[in-house]
Amino acid sequence: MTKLVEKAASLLREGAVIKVIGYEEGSNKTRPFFCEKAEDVERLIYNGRCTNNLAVYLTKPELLGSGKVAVVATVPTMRSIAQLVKENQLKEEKFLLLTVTKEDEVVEFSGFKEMNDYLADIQLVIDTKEQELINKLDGMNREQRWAFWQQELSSCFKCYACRAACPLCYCSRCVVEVNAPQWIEPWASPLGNMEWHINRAMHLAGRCTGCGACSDACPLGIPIHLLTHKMMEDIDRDFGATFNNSGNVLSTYKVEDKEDFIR
Amino acid sequence: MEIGFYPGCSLKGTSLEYNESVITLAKAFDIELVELNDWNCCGATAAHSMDRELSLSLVARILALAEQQGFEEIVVPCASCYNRLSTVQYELAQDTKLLDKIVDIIKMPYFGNVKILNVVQFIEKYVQDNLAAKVVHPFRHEVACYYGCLLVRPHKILQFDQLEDPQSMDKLMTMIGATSIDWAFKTECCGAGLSVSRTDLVGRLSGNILKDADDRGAKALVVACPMCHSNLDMRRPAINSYLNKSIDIPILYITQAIGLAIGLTPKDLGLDRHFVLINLKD
Amino acid sequence: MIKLEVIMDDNKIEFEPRIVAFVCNWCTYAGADLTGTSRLKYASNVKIVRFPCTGRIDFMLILKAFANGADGIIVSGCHPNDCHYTSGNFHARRRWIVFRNLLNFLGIDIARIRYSWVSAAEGAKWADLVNNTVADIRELGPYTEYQKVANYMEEHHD
Amino acid sequence: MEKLYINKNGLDQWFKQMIKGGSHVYAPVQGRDKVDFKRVTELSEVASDFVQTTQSIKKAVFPKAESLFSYQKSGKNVEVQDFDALSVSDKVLWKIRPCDAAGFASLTGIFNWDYKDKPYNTRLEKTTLVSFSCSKSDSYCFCTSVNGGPGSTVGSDIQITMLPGEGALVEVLTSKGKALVELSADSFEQLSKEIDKELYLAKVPVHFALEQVKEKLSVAFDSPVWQQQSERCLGCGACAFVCPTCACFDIQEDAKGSAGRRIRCWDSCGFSLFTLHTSGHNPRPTQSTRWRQRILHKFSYMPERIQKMGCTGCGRCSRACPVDMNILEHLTSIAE
Amino acid sequence: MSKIGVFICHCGENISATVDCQRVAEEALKIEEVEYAIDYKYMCSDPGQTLIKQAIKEKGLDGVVVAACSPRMHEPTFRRACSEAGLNPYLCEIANIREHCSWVHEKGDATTQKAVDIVKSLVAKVKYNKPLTPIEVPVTKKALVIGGGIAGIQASLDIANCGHKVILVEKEPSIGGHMSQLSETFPTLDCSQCILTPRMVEVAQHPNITLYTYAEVEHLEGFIGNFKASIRLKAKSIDEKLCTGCGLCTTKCPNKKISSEFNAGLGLRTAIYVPFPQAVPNKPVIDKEHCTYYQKGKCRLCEKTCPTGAISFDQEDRIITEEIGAVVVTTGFDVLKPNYFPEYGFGKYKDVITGLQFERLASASGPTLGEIRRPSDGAIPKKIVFIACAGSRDPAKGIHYCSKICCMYTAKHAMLYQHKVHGGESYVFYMDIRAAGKNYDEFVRRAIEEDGVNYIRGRVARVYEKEGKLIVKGVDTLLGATPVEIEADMVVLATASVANKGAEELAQKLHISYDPYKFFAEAHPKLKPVETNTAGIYLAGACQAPKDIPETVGMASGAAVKVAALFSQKDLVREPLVAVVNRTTPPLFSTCVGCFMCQTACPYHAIEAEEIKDRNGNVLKTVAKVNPGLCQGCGTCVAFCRSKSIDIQGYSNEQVYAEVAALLND
Repeated sequence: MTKLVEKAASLLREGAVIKVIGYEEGSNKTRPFFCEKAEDVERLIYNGRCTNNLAVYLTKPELLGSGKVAVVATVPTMRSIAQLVKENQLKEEKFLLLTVTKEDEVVEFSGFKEMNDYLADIQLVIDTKEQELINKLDGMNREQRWAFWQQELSSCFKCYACRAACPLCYCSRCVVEVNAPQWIEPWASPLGNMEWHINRAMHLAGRCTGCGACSDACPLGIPIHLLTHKMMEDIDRDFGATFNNSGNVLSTYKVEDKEDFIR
Repeated sequence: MEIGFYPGCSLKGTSLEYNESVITLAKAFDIELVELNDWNCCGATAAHSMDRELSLSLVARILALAEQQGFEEIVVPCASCYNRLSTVQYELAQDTKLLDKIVDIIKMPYFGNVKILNVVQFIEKYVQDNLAAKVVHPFRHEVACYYGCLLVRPHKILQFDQLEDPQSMDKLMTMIGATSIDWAFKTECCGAGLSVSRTDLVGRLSGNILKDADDRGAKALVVACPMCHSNLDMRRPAINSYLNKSIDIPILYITQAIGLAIGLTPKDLGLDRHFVLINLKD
Repeated sequence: MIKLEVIMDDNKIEFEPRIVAFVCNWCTYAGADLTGTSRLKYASNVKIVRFPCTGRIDFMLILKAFANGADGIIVSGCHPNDCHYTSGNFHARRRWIVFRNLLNFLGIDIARIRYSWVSAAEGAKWADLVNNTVADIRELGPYTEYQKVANYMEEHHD
Repeated sequence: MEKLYINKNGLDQWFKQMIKGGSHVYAPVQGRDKVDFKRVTELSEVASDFVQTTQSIKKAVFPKAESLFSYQKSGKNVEVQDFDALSVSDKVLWKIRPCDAAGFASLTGIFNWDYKDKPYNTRLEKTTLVSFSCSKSDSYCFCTSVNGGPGSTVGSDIQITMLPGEGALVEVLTSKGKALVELSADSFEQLSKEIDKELYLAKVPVHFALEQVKEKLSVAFDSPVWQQQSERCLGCGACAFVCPTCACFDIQEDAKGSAGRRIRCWDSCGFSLFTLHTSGHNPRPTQSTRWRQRILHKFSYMPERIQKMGCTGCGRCSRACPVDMNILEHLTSIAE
Repeated sequence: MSKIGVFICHCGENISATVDCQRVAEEALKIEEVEYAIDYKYMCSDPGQTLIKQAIKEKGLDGVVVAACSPRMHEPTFRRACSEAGLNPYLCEIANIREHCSWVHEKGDATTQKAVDIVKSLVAKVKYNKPLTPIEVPVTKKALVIGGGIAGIQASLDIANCGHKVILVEKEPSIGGHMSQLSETFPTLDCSQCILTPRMVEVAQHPNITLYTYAEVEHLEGFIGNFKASIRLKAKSIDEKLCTGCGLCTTKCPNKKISSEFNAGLGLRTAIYVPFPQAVPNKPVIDKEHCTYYQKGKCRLCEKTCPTGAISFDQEDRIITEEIGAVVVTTGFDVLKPNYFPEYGFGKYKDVITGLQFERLASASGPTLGEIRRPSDGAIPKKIVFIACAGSRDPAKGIHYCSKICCMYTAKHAMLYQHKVHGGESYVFYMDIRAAGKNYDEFVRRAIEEDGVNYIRGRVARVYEKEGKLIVKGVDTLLGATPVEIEADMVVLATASVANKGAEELAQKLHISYDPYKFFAEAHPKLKPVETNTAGIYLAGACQAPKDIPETVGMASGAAVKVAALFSQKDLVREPLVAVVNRTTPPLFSTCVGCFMCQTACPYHAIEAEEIKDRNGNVLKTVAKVNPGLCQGCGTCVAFCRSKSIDIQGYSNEQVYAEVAALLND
C-alpha cells in the first residue's frame, strides 16, 4: 500500500475531500482516475508513466461537484494550475493539491502559494528531441518551413483533441466556434487548420506552460506543441517573461520593447 | 576558488607592494587570483587621448582574453586600468558598429560579459563577510580614505559608490576598527597624469590633499590606486617643499591596512617598499 | 479565386499587388488625409481600413487579408508615446513581435507585412510607405503560395 | 464467388495495371510514427507489418470536407452549380482490414437510410475495396465480438489472404472486384488445391456477447454507468474521426465575395456544441450524456433503424483516445 | 436583407476630376443590398443633404454610405442629416474617396476602381452597423479637490464660484501649502502671505466649499460623474465647535522643542500647535507623536488651560464618504532630500540650507522675523553662496529635468539678501539662467546689475567647513574654467523640486498614471495638460511638474473650467463607440470566462468584474463588464479577447471583417 493510497484513503474516509483525481493503470498506458470511494483507492498509482495533465479537469465544474477535490499533480499539472490561478480560474478553497516525490513521499500543499514555491526551484526542461526539431526548422529556409507545416497541418482533421487536452483552453466558447464573423473555417482544410493552430498558439502566448499535452493528445501525431514551445522561447528572449513570472505577455507591454521591424 | 586577475603595468613596477598585498590578502581568504595569460597594457595614460581605436582595441583584447580563458570576473586593482576597462566595455556595448570594427582589429571573439571588479568591489564581494571574524589586530587609527578621481568617475559608467562622497572604503576601514575621518579631499585630483612631467604641480595638488587630512587629524591615508599612492608617497619631498613643513602621514593601500588588521606580516604586504615609513603606534 | 488564375497565367504584364492597410484613426488615417490635402500622388494599390487604434487590430485580420487574396499588408499607427489612447500602439507592437515570430516559424512570408509609425503630420511619409511597399510586393510577386492553400478543397485533390 | 492464387510478381503486375488504369490507389503507408492511408503508386510504398492504421479510410467516400454545391453571383442574380459527380475519381482502397470493409457497409446504411446521398453514393460506386485478412491483432481488436472477424468478407470487393512464402489467396467477391482482377487477368492462377484460410488468420478472442450488450443497453438509458465511464472523457472528436462508421456531419457556408459553396464536414456527437440550441438549451449538456449517445447510437439505434452495427471492433477509438477511453473495456463491463 | 443607399459626392471638381463618379454610382447599384445609388456635385450642400434625407424616407433605407471627403471632415454633417431623416446616425458610414483616392491618384480606371472598392468595403461594413444611442452618464455636481495649496485654493474657488459644491481636502492642519511659507514672490517681490491669506479666508468662508484639513483621501472608486471618495479625518484632539482659537493652550504646552514643518525645520513648535499665525482654520491640533500625554499618559496641561474645554483627547480618526462627480488633484511638490548632497555637506553643516529654509529666514513671520541670520550661531552672514540646480539637471543624481523655479527664486533670494544685509557679498553658481516669463529676465538682470549679485557660471564641486568658514570649491567656466574658492558664511542650495512623498500611493488610489519621477501624468502633453487618463480626474500645479505660482494658478483655473464644463450639462453625453462584453442566454450568460486579461490591458480601468447570480444570490460566474463611462473606445481589449466575448461598437469584429473581405473580393 503506497503512501499515496494511504493518503487518499484517509482523505476520503475523513470526508476531507469528495474525490481524488489521480491516475490508474489503463490499457497499455496510465490514465486519469476519479476516485470517489475509499474502496477504490488501491487503483491509484503514481509513476513516470503518468503523463496526462490533470489540470484540464479543474475548470469543469460539472466534474468536480460540490465539495473539496484532491488532485494528484505532476509538475506539468502544477505549472498549469499555477497559470490557471493567475487567470482567476481556480478557487483555492476548492482544491487540495498533492504531489508525489521521487521517493514516493506524498507532499500536501497548504495552498497555491506553497505549490508555487515548490515549483519555483524546478527547471522547465524542453526535451532534446523536440529542441532538435525546432532547431532543424529554424535552420530551414522559409519555403521549406512552409512546406513542412503544410504537410503536417493539412492532415489535421480538427478533432480538437489538442484543445480538449490543454488545461489553458478553458473558454466556454472557443474562437473556432465563433461564427459572426467566421474567424476560422470550421471544417478541416489546409487554411482552416493552419488558422486554427495559429490561433491556438497566439492564445497561448506567454501562457503555455510547455506540458506537451496537446501533441500527446493528437491522434495523428502532429508536432503542434512546437508552435507553442517555439513561442515560449521567443517570448523568453524578447520579454524575459517565462510562464513563471508572467501570465499575460500580450496584455502588458514595455516602452522599450524592440521595434526593429517597424519602419 | 579562482578569479581572473589583471595587474596592469603599475603593479608590476612602481607598485609591486600593491600587487603583493592584493594577492596575499586574497590568499588569506582562500581566493586564488589567476593572472590573465598574455595580457597587455590597458593604454591608460596616453593611448585614449591619442588614438581611440588603439585604446579600445588594447582593452578589448584584454577582455577577450579573459573571456577566452573562461573568467566570469576579473579583479583589476589599479584604478586607472579599472577605469579604462570599464569605459571600453561600456562603449563597445553602446555601439555595435564600433564593436564589429574592434573585433575585426583584435581578431578575437568578444562578448563583453566579463565582470570587472576594482579592489574595493572585490573586497566587498569576497572578503567583507568573513572579515570581522578574522581581525586580530584592530587597526585603531584615524584614517582618511582617499578615492582619487578614477575609482568613482564617471558614475554613469562605473556605477560604483557615491560619486561625490564615496563611503565604501570608509565602511571597510571601520570594520577593521579604524576611525575614518570626514574630510574634503576624498576625490580631489592628486596630479597623477603629471607625476613625471610636473612634479611641482603634483606637489601642490597632493600637498593640499595631505594637508587637509593632516589638519583633520588623520594618522594615515588609505588608497586604492597606484598613481595616487606613488604621488602621495614617493613625491613627499615635493609636497613638503610646497607646504614648507614636513608631513609624515604614511600612505597605505586598503589591502595593506586590512592585511595588517588580519595579522599578515608587513613583509607579505610589502610595507617595506614605501618611502614614507609606517610606524603607527597602537 | 478567378482573379488569381489570371494573375498567375500571365506574369508578363506587370503584376499589380493588392494591398490592404490597417491604420489607426488618430495618426495614420489623419496622416493619409494630409497626403491627400497636400495632393501628393501615390500608387492606388493600397486600400485603407480604419481602426480606432492599432491596439484594436486583431492578428486574425492579417491572416484574413491574406486568405482573401492580399499580396501585402500595411499596419500603421501612432508613434510610440503618441497613442491617442496612451498605450494601444505599445500593446499592438508587442502583439506583432510575438505574431511575426510565429508566422515566420510557420514559413509565412512576413516580408509581406509592413509595419510603420505614421503620424498625422507625416503625409509624405505615408506616400513613401505606400509606394515602397507596393514596389517591394511587386518584387515579391503575387502571394500564390498562400492563396493556393486558401482555395484548396481536399476532395478535388484526392 | 471466385477464389484465385497470385504470386509476388503477379501481385506487382496487377498493382501496376491498377495504377495504369488510372485509379487512385490508397493504401497504408508507414509515417513518422504512425501507419496511415496515403495515395500510393508503387506496391513497395505499402506498409507491411502493422495491425491497424490510425485513421479509417472512410474519407474516400465521406471526405473531411466536401462541397455539396457551389454558386457564383453576378450583380444581383445567382448561378448555382450542383455537386459535380465528374470530379470524383476512380479509387482502389488497398489493404484495408475486414473491419474497415464492414465499416463501409454501415456508412452505406446511414447515407441511404431515408435519403439517398448523391455525393456519398457516387464516390462509393467509383471505389473498389480490397481488404487483406488479418494475420495479427492486438488487445484493442474485438471484431469477433461484433459479428466480424479477421477473415470476414463483409463489405469487401476482394479479400486477399497472404500465404506462407510469397503467394496469396485472392477471394473475388463482387463484380467490382471481378473488374479489378480483369485488369491483369494473367497475373492470377487457379487454385491447385482448396486452401483453408482460417489457418492463416489471427486469433481474436470473443470478449462479450453482443446480444447481452444490446439487451443491457435497452434498459440502460438512465444508468449511472455513463457518468462513471465518461468522467475522464475530454470531449474531443478523436474517437469519432478515426472511426470507420461515425458519420455525423455539419453543414457550413464558404462565401468569398461573389462566389461561394456549401460545405459538408465531419462533426462529432462528442462535442458539446453538437446539440447546443440557439436558446442556450443543450439536450445533451454533459459529457456523460454524449458518451451515452455514442454507445447507444452504435449499438442500439443503428441496429434498430438500419439493421447495421455502428461498430466493427477495429479498436481505433481506443487507440486514439488521449485519456484511454477503451470501448472494449466499457462494453465488457456493460455486458456483465 | 438591408436596403442601403450610396451617395457619391463630386466635391465640385475635387473628386470628379480624377474619379468617374457616375460609374461609381452604377457599380454601387450592382452591389447586393444596395437599394439606391446616386452621385451629386456637393453632397454636403443643403440640396445634397436633402437628397439623402429624401432617399432615406422614400426608399426606406436602413443604411447609408456617403462617398465623399474624409470622415474627419463631414461624418458629423452626414450623420446629422440621417438622423433628421429618422435614420439612426450610426447607420451612416463615410467612404473616403477624396483624401484617400481622388486627390492622391491620377485620373483613370484604376482610380475609379479604387473608389468603387472603397465604397464596396463601406457598404459591407454598414450592413453590420447597429443603431446606437449616445451614452448618458448622470453627473454628481460636486467636486473633490485634493491638496490645499495655492492650486487647490484657486481650483476650489473657481469651481465654487461657478455655483458648484466643492470638497477641499488638506493633509496638514492648515491650507496654504508651500506658498504660505514663501517670503516675497518673484518677479514683483510682493509678500506671499499678503496675496495668499485673503484667498485662504475666502475658501474657509465660501458657502459652496467644505474644507477638511488634517485629512487624507483614503480610497476612490467609481467613474467620471459618479465617484465615491472615502476621506480620513485625522483626530485633531480638539472640538472645533468649542475652540475659539485663542491659542492659550499652545503657550502652556510643555513640549516646545519640536521642529516646525512650517519653518522648514528652522523653527520650533509645541505639540499642540497652529502651524502659523494666519493658518486657516486658525485652530490648533495635537500632534500625537510628540504630545506628552499621548506618549506618556500624563500632562493634559492644555486641557486644564483651555477656557472653553475644547480639548478632547479621546477623539478618534473618522472616515467619511462623499459622492462627487469630478476630482482635481493639486497635491503639489516637495524639495529634494538632504542626503542627495554629501558633497555640499547638507545635513553635516548647519549653515548649508535649502531655498525653502531661506524663504523662512527671509520671511517676516519666520524664526528670525525676516533677518538673515545663519542657523549655526545666529550671526549675519557676510558672504553667502547660492548654488542653483542643486540636484536638477543632474543625471548623476537621477534627476534629468529642470526644476524651473530655482533660477527665479535664487535671483530673488540673492536680491532679498542684498536688501537685508547691507555690504553683504552674494554669489550665485548657475548652469544657465532660465528666466522665460513676463518680467522674469528683467528681474534677474536687476539682481545682477542693481543689487550687485555675483553670478558665476559654473558648478560647485564641494563645500566643506574649515576654521568656521564654508569653503565653496567651484569653477568659473566663463573665465576659461578657472577654479573658484569662496569662503562663505552660509550656503543656500536651490534644491530640485520633486514629487510629493505620497504621490505614487495616491496615484494608485486614484488610478491615474505618473511619470518615472512620480509626477502625475497628463492625458496628452500638448492638448490635454490638465486631464488625466482617467476621465473625470484633473491635475493642477506642481504635482504634474515643477511650476511657479502664476502657472499653477492658471492651470488650476483650467482644471476648474473642465470640472465646470462637466457639471454644466444635465448628463454627461458620450459617443457610444465603446467596448461591450457580450451577454448570452443561460446557462452561459456570457461567453466571457473571466480571465481579465482585458483588465490588465485597459489604459482606462474601464473593465470591472460582474458577478452573475441566480435568484438566491449564489454567484454562478464572474465575467468582465465594461464601464461605458470610462471606456474611451480604443478597442485594445477586443483584440486580446480569446473567446471574442468583448467587442467594440462602431468597429465591431463583424464590421471590420466584412470591410476587409469586401476590399479584396469581387
